[in-house]
Amino acid sequence: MDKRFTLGLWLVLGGAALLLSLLIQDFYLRSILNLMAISALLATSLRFVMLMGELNFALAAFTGLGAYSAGYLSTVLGLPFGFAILLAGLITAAVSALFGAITLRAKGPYFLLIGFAFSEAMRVAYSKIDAVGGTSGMVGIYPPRAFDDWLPFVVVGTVLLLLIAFYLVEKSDFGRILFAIRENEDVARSVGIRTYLYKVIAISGACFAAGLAGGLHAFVNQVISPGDFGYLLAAFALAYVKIGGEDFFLGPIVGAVLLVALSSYALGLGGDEHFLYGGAIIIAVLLMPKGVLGMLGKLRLKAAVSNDKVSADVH
Amino acid sequence: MQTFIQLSATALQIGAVYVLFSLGLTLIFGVMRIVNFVHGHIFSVAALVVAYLLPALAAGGLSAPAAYVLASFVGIAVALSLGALLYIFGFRHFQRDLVGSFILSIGLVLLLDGVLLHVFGGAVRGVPEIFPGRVSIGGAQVTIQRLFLCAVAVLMAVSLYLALGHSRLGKALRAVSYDHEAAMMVGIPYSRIAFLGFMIASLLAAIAGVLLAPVTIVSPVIGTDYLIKGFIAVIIGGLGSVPGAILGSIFVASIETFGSYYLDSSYATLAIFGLVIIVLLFWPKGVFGRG
Amino acid sequence: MYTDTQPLLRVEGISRRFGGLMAVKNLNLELRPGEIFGLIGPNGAGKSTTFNLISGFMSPTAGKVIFAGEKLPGGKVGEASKAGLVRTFQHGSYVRSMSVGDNIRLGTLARVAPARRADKVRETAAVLGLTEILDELAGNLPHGLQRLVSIAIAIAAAPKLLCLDEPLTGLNETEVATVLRVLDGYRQSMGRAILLVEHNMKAVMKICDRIHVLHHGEFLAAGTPLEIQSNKAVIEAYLGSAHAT
Amino acid sequence: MIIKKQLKSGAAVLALAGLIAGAAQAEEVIRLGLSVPLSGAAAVWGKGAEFLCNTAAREIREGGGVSVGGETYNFECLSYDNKYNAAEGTKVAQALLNREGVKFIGGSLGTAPVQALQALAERQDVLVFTVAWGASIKGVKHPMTFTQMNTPGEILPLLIAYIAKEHPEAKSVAMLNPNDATGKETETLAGDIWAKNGVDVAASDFYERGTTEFQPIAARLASLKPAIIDLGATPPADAGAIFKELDVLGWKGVKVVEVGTGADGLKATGGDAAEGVYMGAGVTFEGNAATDHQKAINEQAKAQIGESLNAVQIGFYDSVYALKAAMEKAGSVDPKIVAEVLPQVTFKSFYGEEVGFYGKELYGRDQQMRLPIIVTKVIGGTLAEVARLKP
Repeated sequence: MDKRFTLGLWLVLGGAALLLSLLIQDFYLRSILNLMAISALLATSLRFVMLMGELNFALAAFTGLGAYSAGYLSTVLGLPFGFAILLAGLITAAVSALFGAITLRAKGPYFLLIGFAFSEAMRVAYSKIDAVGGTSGMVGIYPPRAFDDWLPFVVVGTVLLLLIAFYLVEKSDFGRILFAIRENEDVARSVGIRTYLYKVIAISGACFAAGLAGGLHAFVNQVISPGDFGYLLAAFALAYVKIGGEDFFLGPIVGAVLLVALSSYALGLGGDEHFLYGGAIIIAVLLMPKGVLGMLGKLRLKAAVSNDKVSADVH
Repeated sequence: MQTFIQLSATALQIGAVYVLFSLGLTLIFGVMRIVNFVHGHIFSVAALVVAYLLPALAAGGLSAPAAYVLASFVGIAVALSLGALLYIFGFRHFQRDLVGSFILSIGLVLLLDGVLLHVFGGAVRGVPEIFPGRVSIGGAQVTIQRLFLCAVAVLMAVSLYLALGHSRLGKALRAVSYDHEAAMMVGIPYSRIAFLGFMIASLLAAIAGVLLAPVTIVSPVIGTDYLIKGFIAVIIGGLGSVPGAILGSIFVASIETFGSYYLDSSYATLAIFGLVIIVLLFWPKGVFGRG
Repeated sequence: MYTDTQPLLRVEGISRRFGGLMAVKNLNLELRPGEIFGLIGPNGAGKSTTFNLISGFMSPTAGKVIFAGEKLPGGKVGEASKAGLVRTFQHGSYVRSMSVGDNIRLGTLARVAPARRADKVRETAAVLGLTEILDELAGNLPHGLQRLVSIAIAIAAAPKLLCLDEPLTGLNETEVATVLRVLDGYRQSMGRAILLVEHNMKAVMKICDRIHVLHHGEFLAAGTPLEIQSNKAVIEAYLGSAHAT
Repeated sequence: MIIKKQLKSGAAVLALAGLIAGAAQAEEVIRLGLSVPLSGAAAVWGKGAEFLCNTAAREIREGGGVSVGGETYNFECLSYDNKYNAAEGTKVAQALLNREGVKFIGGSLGTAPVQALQALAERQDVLVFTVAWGASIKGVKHPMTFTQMNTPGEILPLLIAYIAKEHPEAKSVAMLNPNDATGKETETLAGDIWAKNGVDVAASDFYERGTTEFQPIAARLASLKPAIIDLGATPPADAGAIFKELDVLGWKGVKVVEVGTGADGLKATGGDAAEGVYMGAGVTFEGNAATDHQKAINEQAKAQIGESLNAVQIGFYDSVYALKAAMEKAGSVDPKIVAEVLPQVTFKSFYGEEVGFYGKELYGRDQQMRLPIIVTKVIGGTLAEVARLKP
């Protein structure tokens, strides 16, 4: 029952999101939908790495790398936009694998802190490279005119595909290994699993998605600047995961949708938008450590804590 | 040679501040195993309070040094109470929870950014020189102000080092950071030690804040730059290691100084980040980090 | 080429020094295919260190470990387990937030072909009598069953040598009986050897073919359970604690 | 679950937009969107801009509003925080143009976010005022964009010529700029112009915004022993800190912050070291140069944002009057028509003069406010106007 239900859930949610991307004509709502989809993907990528107990704060850097690669490939080298985005993802995956190989040798906060530092470094680096517009950023990253009306559909579609991929991997043996690494890495090692290798693969997989998200971001906004990819990007993604509920696959998605909707009002608050995000995160970690879905879960049914709760939660 | 002395002097001056920062970060990590991103805001608050009060007090007829000392005490007090608040209502519940505490601190960073902007406004505040004049050390020009700053920083570093080595509190702190369960078994009150560790760290940040107020640009966002450098210093030195923090700070300051002199300061910034990666290649846990 | 007539595991004069302290001093031992081998000794005798040295979680300061005819590189867990030497840990080696089934499957992931994993999980569960609770969350099980899960994970990895680090700690009489039955069953059905580090003397005497006694990191005695029980030195070392338990 | 949320937010957004739109109809309000930083390091600029836009709007309302074809309109300023980056700039643009349906951007600050704004605005024929300097933002490719303050293109030729004349003995300059769009823009121009005026450029460096320790930078600049140190687009507070360190190192010479916008930050961090600094975009409200009107508004500003007004912010006042003039001349509130008329109108700027637009020879379009270049200098601790150069 569980499996079939989950499948059904995917069809319903995914189908609806896709439908929405086609139906909505209002430009503002379209931009919000794009933003929600991309944010959801970033948050899911962040959570995927959290499955093995690491916090990938280099997410900002790799999203930026994806965005800039896509921008450069399409505007300078004139690659078709689908290809540019895909290639951007691959480049990001490769670089992140190297990054992970270096930083994941020590457990704990080193990976997190270096990720942070790395994001800041990349930000400075972009501003030094005139080929990508330096400090004023890259402009004119347009998708082909034909795609203009289809862009939301393309974005939502791509994001959905990646989300499904993440879901399947999480439910696979690979996912089991990530759990084992988080809770009891020695066990995994003692039965011959090469955990270090799996960690690196997990990072580059997650960053592949981040790279694609960056590419989509570039084409959706058509303008990117170094400032877009400061560590706050990762901080917000973290907020999405935390608000939605990190124990649930849908958590980051729900969190992204909620907070993006919320912040689109908060934009009117001027500088006070930070209050909103900061407050939301604090409230979440202090009052509802299991996020919105966790609260709903408590209300709905007293099912045991499990990462299959996804399915349990939504009927 | 002349240049070299000047630059070294500069590096030491900057490094002194980073030391105060990284000592706090490394102390908190050692005791509580958390990464505290709001540390920079404790610093900012102290600096802002000084920048706010000093002109008023001076106008009130106090002599500059007197006004400064008074303002500093207030600044430190405010910063410490902020620290206590953060600990009691926040981090106390996230001991040894790296991810959880980090998320909390990010939330607090965003919130406090907004708060500080509201309370103090975005405008840059000037703090008049307290100890005017300068001296020449081996041809290197150094202001009394900076000299004072260094002296205090070194004093703090040394006393903390000795305290950790010899005082009972120090022993407890070390025991806790080495193995908190064992420490609790032998009757060390972990939660109290953790609180003390957190407050000592906050004190260091606050002191750095009041010391820097007269020599730098005081605005609500000032903390971030120092925080980043401080973290890089502890990563290089090894989280939880006091000598590591000190050497890391000096290292970062030197790269920054010599880098911006011989290259250009934005490349120096890049160089610092680059070197961190290289250091991690050879010492995955930092130079003085233990398993 | 390794044949079953040779010893499965040969430890040649390994030592391990921690600063000033010699945790294990020039230890030799041989373990034959298919036997259950007990490694005992009072607290601080260096059992766990020896265990870590053999399983590659620690590298020896001297000596070497030869497993199935091949020398194991010290301190390389991957190599040891790849060769078929799989261990458990004192404090429950399983994943709380996964089902029993997934836990056992974890064991198969490195050493069993994907196609055979499902069967392997079923077999293992059958041998350990966990079939009924495959979907339970390991974290919610009683201590005894969690111990069994830890062992199941190791067994599922189809080891040539199964190394158990105090698998009976904190189990009651009946649970101990179960684990012993399981281990015996495992040996019968799979004909594989077991290296057992354990405090529970009665259990060790009951199940082991041969026993090796350590004291202060050094060899004290070796022999069959009967020989050991009557060994003066051993009894002194334990101050009769062997009989107490 | 996702869908519900989206519909919710969507519906709400629509409702909100509808509400405002409805209100707008009722009292003939023209809403001017502002895309400015309201948080972070540049928050004070954004807040000042917001303040001046509102001030101008209030004055016009009190003065009887904008009369277009018998109808009377009033302005209303709507400022969103673009956080100085393109991503947020896009969000702001989306919200202003597609949610609030704004047709006129009263002002926008920050090259990256402004580029994002332009990308969207030009497709919808929205008129954009900006203080951003990036050359990429100006020119014939951007028929709907107008620049509301002096940019390096206007300031540098006159200012540098003036300084070269004042200090004929100074023959070498060392330049430093922040590593951002404005810095790059200024640096490229200044280099040539100094050379043209017979001053050779010893070095030209960049530093990261947000830097707090300026000793190394100062040490390098001083080591070049230049007669002039030109901090280009360095923000006043940073410039002050740098001059202070230079003073410690014993450097003496001509101090220039070409597009320095205000003396407060400079004095705040520079103290006595700020003495003698030339600025090309500074505004002073001291002495008899300033009108009562300027002084009055500046006092209000100080009370509200804690700093006296600077040239960047003043642009947000002038743009409102420029729009008023253009709308009344065109007899229309259609942005396309207004944009066509704008270059021909003149209006009374905050600086006192009646000014129009120019810039054809430099940018190919008359899209630049013809504002006076005010050369200011810190004398005796206060900022004094030493020359007012007519472009």
